[in-house]
Amino acid sequence: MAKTKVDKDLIRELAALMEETGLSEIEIERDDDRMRLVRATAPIAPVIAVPTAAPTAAGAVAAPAPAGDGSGDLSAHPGAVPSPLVGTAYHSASPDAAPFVKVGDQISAGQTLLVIEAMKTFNEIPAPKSGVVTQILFDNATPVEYGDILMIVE
Amino acid sequence: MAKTKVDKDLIRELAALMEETGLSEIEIERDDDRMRLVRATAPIAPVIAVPTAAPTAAGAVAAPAPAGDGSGDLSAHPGAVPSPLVGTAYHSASPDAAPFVKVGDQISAGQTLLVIEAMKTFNEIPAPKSGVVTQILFDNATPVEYGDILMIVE
Amino acid sequence: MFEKVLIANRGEIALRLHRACREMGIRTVAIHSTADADAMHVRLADEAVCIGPPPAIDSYLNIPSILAAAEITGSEGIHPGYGFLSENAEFAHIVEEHGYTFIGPSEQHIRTMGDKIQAKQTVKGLGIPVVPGSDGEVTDPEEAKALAADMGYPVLIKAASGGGGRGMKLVRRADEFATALEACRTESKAAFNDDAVYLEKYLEQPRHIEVQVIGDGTGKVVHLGERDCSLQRRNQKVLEEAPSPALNDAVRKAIGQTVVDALSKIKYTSLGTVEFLYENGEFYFIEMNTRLQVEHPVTEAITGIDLVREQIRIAAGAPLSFSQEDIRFSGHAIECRINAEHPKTFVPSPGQVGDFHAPGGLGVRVDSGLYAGYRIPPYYDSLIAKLVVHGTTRNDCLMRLNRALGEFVVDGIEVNIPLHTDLIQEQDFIDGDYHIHWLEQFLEQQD
Amino acid sequence: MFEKVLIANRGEIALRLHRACREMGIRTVAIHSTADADAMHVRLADEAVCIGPPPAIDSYLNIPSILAAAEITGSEGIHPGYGFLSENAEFAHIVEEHGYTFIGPSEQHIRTMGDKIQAKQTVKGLGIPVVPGSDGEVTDPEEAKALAADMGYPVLIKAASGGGGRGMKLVRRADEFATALEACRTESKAAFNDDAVYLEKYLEQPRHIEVQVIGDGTGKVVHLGERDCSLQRRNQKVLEEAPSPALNDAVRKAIGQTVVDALSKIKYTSLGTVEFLYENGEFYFIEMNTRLQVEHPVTEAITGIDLVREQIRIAAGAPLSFSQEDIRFSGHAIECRINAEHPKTFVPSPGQVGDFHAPGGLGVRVDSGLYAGYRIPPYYDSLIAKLVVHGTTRNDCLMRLNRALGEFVVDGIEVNIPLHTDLIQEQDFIDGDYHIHWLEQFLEQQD
Repeated sequence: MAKTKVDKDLIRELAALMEETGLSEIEIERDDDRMRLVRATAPIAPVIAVPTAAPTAAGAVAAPAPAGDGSGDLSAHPGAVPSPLVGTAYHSASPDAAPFVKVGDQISAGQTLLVIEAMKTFNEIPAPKSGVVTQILFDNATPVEYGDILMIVE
Repeated sequence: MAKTKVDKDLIRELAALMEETGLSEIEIERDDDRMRLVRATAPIAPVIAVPTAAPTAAGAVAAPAPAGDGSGDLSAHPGAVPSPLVGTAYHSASPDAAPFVKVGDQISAGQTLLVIEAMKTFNEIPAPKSGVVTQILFDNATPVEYGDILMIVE
Repeated sequence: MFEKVLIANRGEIALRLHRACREMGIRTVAIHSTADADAMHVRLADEAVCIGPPPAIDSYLNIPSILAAAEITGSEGIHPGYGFLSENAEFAHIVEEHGYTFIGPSEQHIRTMGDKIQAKQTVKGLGIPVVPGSDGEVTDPEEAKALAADMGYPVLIKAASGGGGRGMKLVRRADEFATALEACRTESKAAFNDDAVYLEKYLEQPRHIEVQVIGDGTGKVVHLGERDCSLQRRNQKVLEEAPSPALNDAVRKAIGQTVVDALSKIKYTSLGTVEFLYENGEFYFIEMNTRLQVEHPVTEAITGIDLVREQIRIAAGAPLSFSQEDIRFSGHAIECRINAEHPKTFVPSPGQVGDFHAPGGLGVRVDSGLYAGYRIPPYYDSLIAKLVVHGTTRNDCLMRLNRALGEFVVDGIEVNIPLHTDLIQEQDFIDGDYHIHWLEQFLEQQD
Repeated sequence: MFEKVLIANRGEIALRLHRACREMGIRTVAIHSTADADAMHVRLADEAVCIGPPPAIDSYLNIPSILAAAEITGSEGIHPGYGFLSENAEFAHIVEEHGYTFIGPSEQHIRTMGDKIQAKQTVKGLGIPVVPGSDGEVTDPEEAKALAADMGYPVLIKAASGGGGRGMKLVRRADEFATALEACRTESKAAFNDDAVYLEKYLEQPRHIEVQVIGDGTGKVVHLGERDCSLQRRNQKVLEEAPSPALNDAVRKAIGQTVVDALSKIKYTSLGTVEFLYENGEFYFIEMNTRLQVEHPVTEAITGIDLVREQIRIAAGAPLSFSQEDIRFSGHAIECRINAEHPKTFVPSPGQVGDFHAPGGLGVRVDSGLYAGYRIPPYYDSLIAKLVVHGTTRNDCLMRLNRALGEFVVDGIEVNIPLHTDLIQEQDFIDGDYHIHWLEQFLEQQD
């Protein structure tokens, strides 16, 4: 678009028109010309008013341990294995036993990845798919909440 | 983009249509022409949270009478004469007397424009400047609040 | 006293429980579904545990998950609130069996009162009045007349095998029995292949009046007066008040004493409510709720007693901190249930709250987990706030309630505040002259 | 009763007055400066009149404008609230002269109590204890010793012409008079060219305790107990409680009776507060406030009486609706004044409020004209909310207050909520062991 061809009066007119009509964007395309005008949708603060003074101890207790900080970001990970229940998660069937899986293990769908104890019952958590365990996101014998990401299988 | 080719009436019509229908975006493409209009995702509640359930009788009583509705818009008018006090405004010094001024009168600064009665005292309101009375915005013997626009002198 | 209590509920009652605990120096554990991660009680609790997905069956009704949450947080007591697992005897049993304290009545009392037939038999045996009826089948019009004369007209003839309103006949005078009894038996035979019918007293326009009690398990039981909850829509209470405009002091004292005597015999523990229908000066037992109730704040308002605090104290093994003589009723209180629903159509209205501004000032209490910007999840019930107003007299209370409703702002969703505003302007309501069908009749007239 | 009342004030107290009127069926007229057009009480009032620009002298203190507003709205009563014109006898006079009812004490009582010297003489004559002192000049050490023995040590020698803390000497023992009296006379002569000195009892760590009274002008006066307002900063009350942790029932009754007897003699009308310093079991009159006070809600909480309602009733000519025997004190109440100011530096913080969320639940009252998005104007005082908490015992009240402060959200501006949170964790405060200098000493230690 040749500089000389920019019609500043047109821009002014359109801007006035946007003001008048309350429009926030105008885009006009003709032949090889294209013009797009945007008017800032004002500094409207978000409606969501969170009670920020509220004590934020909430959720502190059952955060998954080591890589726990990253679990929030990992929840959308395609290989994420979320906890299907609340309880205490274990790497192995008993203190003396070997862990069910280690990082780097090739596993198959349905294979037990860990156990979660709730109400004196040990619940075996199976692999949702086959793949390689790339991350283990909880410490042995620590509490997990529903939805916490326990492992990544890729 | 040739100036003459932008159809501003069309933009106005479409904007009105968007307002009416609540649409936030319209894009029209025809032959080689393309036009796109965006209206800010609108009914974003303003941050100012007004207690809307509050009875809104407030302010009803002392609204200036005839052209009262316009007084809000006129407050920024360079010729606006705001009420310097709360009370009852009169066009003339007594019921039988002629009004101090009429629309169209040429007046000089300091000339009495009206009286406002408060606590049995009649306060003469002088013209802030010379000019022509173009609007009288209160009915005779009606209450006015502080700041109500009483007249326009241009 | 407990060090830490797990609150096995959500919404305004979870917040109510949290507040009581916080004021007692007890640490709180909020459990919540993924839909309630942003809830006020979750934000305020000392600890929070996500126990499942939005459906209540997978979260707030999921006993193993709740116990697992108690386990990983080291909670000592579990408060079930109302609804959900609060009247689930099995839950109370499991909680206790796992070494936690169930903050509520004994498993046995929950179980007994949870079975309608067993409850009626039990309380009748304890001396609480129930709806009179024939003990069994009635075949002879003369026998029916004799029974009806005892219980008073009108009387309902009901098919023993009936249900859903079928196989019933209303009898208003003795001379109607001759034909009515036979007709009902015939219909019943045709409809249910069983001609057995029985009699029950029929209440035409009863009030719903319930007596609040609390016991500490030693046989000491105190009543805290009644609540009138007659304003109902589809069996859901809409507005409750205490005291009832229909009772005088003598009647209040008498029914209170009857209930106290009965529940003392079984050494009732914790809070409980005995619900009655009340008509022509007589009380008829409906059911007993073995839990804290939604409308408990009206009782708190007129007695000055923190019911939840007392309930927690008792669960921790403390004796009742007051006797019947200590109870003073002061003034009048009304609770409006504020629901996220259209005030005319009653269609639920979940979604994001815009502005939220609760009324304040003297005599006004608001229990609500709402805040500006909070998103009300669509999975649970529509109760979002309780407005409780106290005044020296019923009239003062009504004037104050009207003022407070006018100040209440909940934007972005539909709420039933206009319904309450309309209700309290109705002459019948102002006169205290209403019964359990009144609200539905009022609503029909509105259309 | 009044049909319409003009509320000659702003902020939380204007809202408080509006609420009382609304609950009595009285129409309200809000007056406001241009700066307060968006204020809550203006929005809620039945009518609103803008009476002037932001400076109080041109609006809330502008008597002609306020009367003009009363005139154009046809108001019958004018309530002055506190501050502004509430203790201006001339205003009361003009209001009455123009045919409106001044909702407050008589012009004469306002005038008398507004003059410190006249007030002290008056109440002393009525039997209220004042700070003891010599009646006039003292020159002889032996005379001084005799006087001091009567009033009790320590004693202050004060220059008759002195001021600003100069020309004063503290005497703790009789044997100090010999030199102290002469020294003070000499200094006084040098500083003020006047060697006259007098004696006054010196209070070292007194509490500020005030007695709330109400009279209906017939000579019937009732006291509603005391408030302890010792927590002050620069003579501004910060937190008030009732009852005072320092008084027992016998003392409360005695000082209450003394005040009632005194004010009955002058047939005191409306609300009033007699302020005392209290030390070692003795009360010493400071001043009498002839108006509703900021901290009146703590008295409402423990008595269940709506003071503003009663004040309006009396102004309308009704007799007191209760007698001294009817007054029951129940539980404990604390009010925290929430100010728009930095909690450490006390720099005022006007501006736009972001989120606003008031605490709720049992025993919590919030009086505030704030709402999310409201812009606090910079022209007036910084009090933006009063949090009033009631509990069965002082300890329950403190626990509840702590809970409520933790729920209180006021964003966008600085507020002194953290100061209150800190204060109520202090052992001295928890023990009720504080006096009028305690808060400033506490604040100094914080730095």
